[in-house]
Amino acid sequence: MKWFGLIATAFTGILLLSAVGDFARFGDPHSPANAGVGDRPSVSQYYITDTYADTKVPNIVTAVLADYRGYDTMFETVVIFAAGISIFAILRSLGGPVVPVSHPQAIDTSVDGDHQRIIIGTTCRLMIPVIQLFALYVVAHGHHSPGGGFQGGVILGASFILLALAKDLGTALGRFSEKRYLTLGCVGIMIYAGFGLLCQALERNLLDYEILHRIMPATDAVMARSHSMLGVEVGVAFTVTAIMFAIYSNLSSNGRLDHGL
Amino acid sequence: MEFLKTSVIPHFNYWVYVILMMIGLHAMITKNNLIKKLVGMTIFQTAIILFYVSIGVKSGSTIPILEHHHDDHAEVAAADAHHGEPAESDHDSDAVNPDHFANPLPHVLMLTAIVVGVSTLGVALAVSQSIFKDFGSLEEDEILEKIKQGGAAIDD
Amino acid sequence: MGEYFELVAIVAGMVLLLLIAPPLYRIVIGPTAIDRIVAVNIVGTKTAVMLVVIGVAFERVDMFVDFALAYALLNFIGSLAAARYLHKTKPMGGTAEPLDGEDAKASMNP
Amino acid sequence: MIVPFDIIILIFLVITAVISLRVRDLLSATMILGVYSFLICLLWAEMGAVDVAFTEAAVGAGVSTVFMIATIYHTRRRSSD
Amino acid sequence: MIYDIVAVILIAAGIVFFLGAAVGLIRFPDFYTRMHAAGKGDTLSSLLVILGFAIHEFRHFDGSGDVIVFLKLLAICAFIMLTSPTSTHALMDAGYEDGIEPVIGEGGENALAETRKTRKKD
Repeated sequence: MKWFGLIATAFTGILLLSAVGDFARFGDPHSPANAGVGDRPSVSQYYITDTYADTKVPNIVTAVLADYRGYDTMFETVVIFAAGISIFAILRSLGGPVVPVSHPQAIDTSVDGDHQRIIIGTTCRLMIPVIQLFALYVVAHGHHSPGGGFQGGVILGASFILLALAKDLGTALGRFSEKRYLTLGCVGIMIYAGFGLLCQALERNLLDYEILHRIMPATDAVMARSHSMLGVEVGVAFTVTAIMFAIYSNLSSNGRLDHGL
Repeated sequence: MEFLKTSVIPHFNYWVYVILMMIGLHAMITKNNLIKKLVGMTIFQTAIILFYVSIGVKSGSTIPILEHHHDDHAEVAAADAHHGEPAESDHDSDAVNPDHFANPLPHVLMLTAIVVGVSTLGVALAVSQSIFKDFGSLEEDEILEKIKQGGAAIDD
Repeated sequence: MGEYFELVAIVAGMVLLLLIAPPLYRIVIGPTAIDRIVAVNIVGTKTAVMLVVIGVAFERVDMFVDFALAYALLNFIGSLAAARYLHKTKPMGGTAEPLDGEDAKASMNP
Repeated sequence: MIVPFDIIILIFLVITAVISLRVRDLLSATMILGVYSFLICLLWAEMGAVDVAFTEAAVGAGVSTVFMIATIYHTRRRSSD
Repeated sequence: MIYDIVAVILIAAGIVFFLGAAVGLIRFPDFYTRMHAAGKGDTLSSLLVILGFAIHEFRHFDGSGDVIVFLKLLAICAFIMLTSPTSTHALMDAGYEDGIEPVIGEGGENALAETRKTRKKD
């Protein structure tokens, strides 16, 4: 197996390296991927030059992610949701002994001294609200600075993971229980798909946000796209938050949701 | 030396991507431990992302976020103008030069790939926990041996 | 003045990046897992600093400061999780094997 | 793109990738993968991909290390190779 | 101009402290002393470097949009000051619980072993 692995790796590497020589120079602004072939410009040039006029969103990545390639992003979100669901199918043991999650017996008091709990608990009590506030800022400010639904969702999920690490899993599940996070994950997908279907209900294509200015007060077609992107990002953030915490809570307790890490 | 100058130096990012990919692939094939295989998979995945992001790099470009909201504040322009020439022409909404901004398309494709990657990593880790529950080991050869001895562990 | 400070940022960034090499050396030679975790913690803090430096070099600090803030907020989750792990398992003297294990020495050197 | 940063980070990246696969202690391997994630976040920041770097920062610092440590806690810390 | 000079001095001081932390991380003999060097030097040097860049941002502090950047850099300082000692504490505690022995010179007294023995009795 060792020799086979070495040979396969070397073969793949040589194949790829021989292709590397044909690439454009690293950092070339006029390579085919950046500038297109011949007189036909690449689509990324259109994104750079026309995004602001189309959507009034300075962050091109957010605009492409949530508007031009919204269909792609919708199903990426569905993939994340499916990953969370398959964690349940693989690991969650429903037939075992039922341990009440917020019962005081479930708290692990084996090795930790009180000093550990006091210092880390105090720091986390100070930090967790700040982290959650920052996550909401990242979701909402994704139009003007790096950020958006995926990043904000991961940070929001990490704040619940931090709560579970600082106290124990029961405390975190008391605030964000299994029922709640599964509901939140579904709601996120539904928000995203709802924006798409709303456009269809107004006789446009799926996820063609321009038409939504008819039902949004005080917007024109351009600002409707901008606001719809914000709504879509909120949906993504819901799903990602829920699934990150779902994966952590199942992995850290081996599917029993009693003693965390 | 000529080879170095024509082939390696202009493409050094691509060379490192191939090296990282080989490291990851080698780990995925030859490592015995399942967690080590997952570490290799993560390295492989970042190598792919490195390839994509390297394609979108333009030398002398800035990040793909336009500076339009600065135009609202005339004070900023005045504060910036006293050092260097007033290079405000590319900030104008009519004449955005595409060469001044990095290619946003690979960033978009790879941004979702990272989050999807971490959720699939979670699924893979769940599978390895489940395997450990059934077989009591994460080493590939021990698991294969236990399967050969009789598939009692698989049935229940 | 702006260009001159950009140069300062690039030089400071180079020095900071090269000074990541000593923690990396500690990561490579170990000897125990927790030594490596300490070095990881240092590299994490320095990453937040380096992001600010890169932002100054690009002259777009307002964009880069956000995820330096994210690093400052989230950096200790990893080391906290490792500390919880070491609390909850039985003492092993820093290695993956019990100290009287036969190849405890072998696990120290990769 | 800042070329000197690029070269230094790429060298460190290859070193950490090799070391994380060489150590036999899986806890160490996971933490070294954390360093790998930090370095690759820096790499993307200096290549101008700020959104990708932000995602990697949130994922690498907050989530993926914790997932792997949780798995090691429920399985075994020692690896045979 | 004066802001830039102050900023450069702060950044250089931060790099010097980080150099000290790096040397300590390599040269010290056991985990506890390495942690001692690393925890303190790392936190201080990060604070100084970020403070230097914050003061550089301070130069156009005339009510424009850069106030928020200055405040965010100060927030990074505050959070590093909060989280870095906490993680240092957690790791030090974990190392103690994990049973790592300090390196003691000849004729020295291993106080840690004594406390461990009395703890075990309790």
